[in-house]
Amino acid sequence: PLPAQASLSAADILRYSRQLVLPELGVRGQLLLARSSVLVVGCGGLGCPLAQYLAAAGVGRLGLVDHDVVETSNLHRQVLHGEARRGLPKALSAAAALRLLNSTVQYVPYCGALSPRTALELVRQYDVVADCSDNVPTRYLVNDACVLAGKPLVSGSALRLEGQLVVYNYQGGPCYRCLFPKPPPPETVTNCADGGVLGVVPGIVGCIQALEVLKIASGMGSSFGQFMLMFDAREGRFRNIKLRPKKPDCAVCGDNPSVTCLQDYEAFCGSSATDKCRTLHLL
Amino acid sequence: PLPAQASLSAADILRYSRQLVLPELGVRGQLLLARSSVLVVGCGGLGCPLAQYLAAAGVGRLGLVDHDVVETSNLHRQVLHGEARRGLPKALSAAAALRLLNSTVQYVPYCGALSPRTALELVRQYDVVADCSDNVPTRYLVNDACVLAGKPLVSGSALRLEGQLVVYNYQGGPCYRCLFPKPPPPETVTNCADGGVLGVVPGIVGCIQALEVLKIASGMGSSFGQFMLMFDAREGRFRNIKLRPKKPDCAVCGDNPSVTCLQDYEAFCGSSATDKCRTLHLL
Amino acid sequence: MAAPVSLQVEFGGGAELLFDGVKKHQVTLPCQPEPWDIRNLLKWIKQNLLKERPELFMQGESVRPGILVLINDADWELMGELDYKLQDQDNVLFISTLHGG
Amino acid sequence: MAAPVSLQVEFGGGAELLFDGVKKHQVTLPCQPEPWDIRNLLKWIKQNLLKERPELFMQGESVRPGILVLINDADWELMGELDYKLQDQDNVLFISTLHGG
Ligand SMILES: [Zn+2]
Ligand SMILES: [Zn+2]
Repeated sequence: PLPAQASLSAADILRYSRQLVLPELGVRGQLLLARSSVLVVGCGGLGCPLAQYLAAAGVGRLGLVDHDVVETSNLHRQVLHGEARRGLPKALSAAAALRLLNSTVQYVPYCGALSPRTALELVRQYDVVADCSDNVPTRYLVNDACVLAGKPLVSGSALRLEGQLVVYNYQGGPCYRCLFPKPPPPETVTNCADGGVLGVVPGIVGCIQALEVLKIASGMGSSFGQFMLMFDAREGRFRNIKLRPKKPDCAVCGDNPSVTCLQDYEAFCGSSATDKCRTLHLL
Repeated sequence: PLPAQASLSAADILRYSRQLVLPELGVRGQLLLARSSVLVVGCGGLGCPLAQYLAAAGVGRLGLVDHDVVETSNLHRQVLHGEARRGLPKALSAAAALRLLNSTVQYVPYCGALSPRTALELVRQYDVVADCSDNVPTRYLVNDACVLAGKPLVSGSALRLEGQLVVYNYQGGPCYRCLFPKPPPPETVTNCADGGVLGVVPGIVGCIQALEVLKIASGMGSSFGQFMLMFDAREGRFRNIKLRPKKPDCAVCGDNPSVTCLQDYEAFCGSSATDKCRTLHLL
Repeated sequence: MAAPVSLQVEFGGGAELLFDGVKKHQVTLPCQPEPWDIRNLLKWIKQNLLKERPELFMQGESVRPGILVLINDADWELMGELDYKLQDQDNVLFISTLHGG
Repeated sequence: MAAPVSLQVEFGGGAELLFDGVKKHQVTLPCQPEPWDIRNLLKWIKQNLLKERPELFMQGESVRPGILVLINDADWELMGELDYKLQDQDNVLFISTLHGG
């Protein structure tokens, strides 16, 4: 965490007054938020609303990772970027937008894909990680880095009219690999470009991710350490699914892990983390 | 509704491509969105995320009502406004922010409180109304105007760590008065200034309101015409509550309505729609 | 004699603040000659759970305006309101409606 | 002989696209000598519901990686996985995990 402040400034008290009166947060929780740093992996449909509400709430430092640039087809769901920012790296565009909302937060943009070479050192610098990525190799990479660094991972995903959320590696609960020891066959994976997504669906999931990050960072604790939230936008229905506990034979968080450093996740998954056309053609 | 377009422009097809591929929406649904107009009553914690996702999705016209100006204590949850817009009317600030995101939508800011003198004529100009207000008199006023004008009302509310959402006056379902024939005693009503609110809670509710507006405007239909969504942020739990049907003896939507024109809602509720200190001192 | 009835009684939307901030209460209603209904439950709550300012929760023999009563996640109007006969293991939720935004 | 078993079988996260886009199926499994378990249910689904490309849903006698099986809203790992004995009125949900963002 960042250095502790002894107290809130008068400006902070004014800005956060509506949440300071909550007994569940209070000055104590706000000071914890101000000390905490959150790494946002992906500044797209999930990362935009997530970063927006974390910045507004007064998290101390936000790391913003994205390798992509803003495109017109992003704007229906990636609400931090604007028409004038097309062509800019998303991490820079997001940081610029967030600075207008709350200039007292530190923003650290990383323009590039999270890679196995750098992910562990990066994750070690943050207290909580939010997986807002859009592909399978990155999800395994972020998971393994969080397990190796001992950080909680608030993971969201959305496609078409559905969303899912789990908090991994939190308070003795399972990690992503405990649930998914083997990656899905690449031909079964659909991305937002192919499958489509109604923009407000990642909006809803990203906001709920922000809520869980705030609950973890402020000491309230998350309810999703061994539960998955499933959301069906068509039906307007949310379900809380009880998940398995941490698995003793998990390759990365188990008792005898075989994964002790980060690997080649694109090879493991048979797909690319950065291409628009995701399946690796291996022949 | 606005005049129908025969087809989408090439720019629209590019911008909305990720949602056009959804069979539930498609070009037909997008053209319906482009024809539809939505009145957003309140540009605060609920109205900001709602307007953001409606603008991004390509609604034709957004009316933005708010009588207030941007203050520092709003910024922890009212994410469309920024530090530099403090002191500006919220309706203008919201319109300016939304224009940067999607300049192809028409924005109509109304700087002033919704009043019984003007509300009915205003509501008649829109297809769907979103109640993002923060006080009881406005909630009855918006409801009665929607019933008299025959418009569906997507109503959200949030306080502390909880949120609620209902769609009123929709497809033969109940109106707000069917559920709440009598206003609550003023001394039992808590506002966000007194009770506090975690900013992302109205963020989540406002996004779900946007989803229901989009489902109604695009012809998918809402699931909340006779259901209330209740959200407990602390527990991370959503509940869908089955509500009563429309009541034949409802004062405004019943078989023999006593309310046939808009009234004095501040007197009816014993509280003010615009004061910071809400209870009317009648003596 | 009706058998004792076990209920989960919940408060939300701020109504829990009248009950020491506790949202979920496991309640066992004692045996009594007639079956338990919501009318009797409200009397029982007033005597046994409600610590102060009953006028912020009740009005006459019913709940005050602005509180919704939900029986097993359904509006009590669908179930007979005050006359609903409570069943063992029912969930009764009293929720104060929110107006903030 | 085990009695017939009625289930609600649901598909989500895109898995429903292999079943004509239908998310909810009311299923009645016929009487058979041994009790119905998830292993047998998967065989029955493959023969009776799955229209095409079974490799996108199954791998061997189980589901393919990336599909979670949930029995009455709990992870099937908590319930015995393939060996779980189905009860009448169980809800079985097959959900494809999402990766979009
Ligand atoms: Zn693990
Ligand atoms: Zn009515």
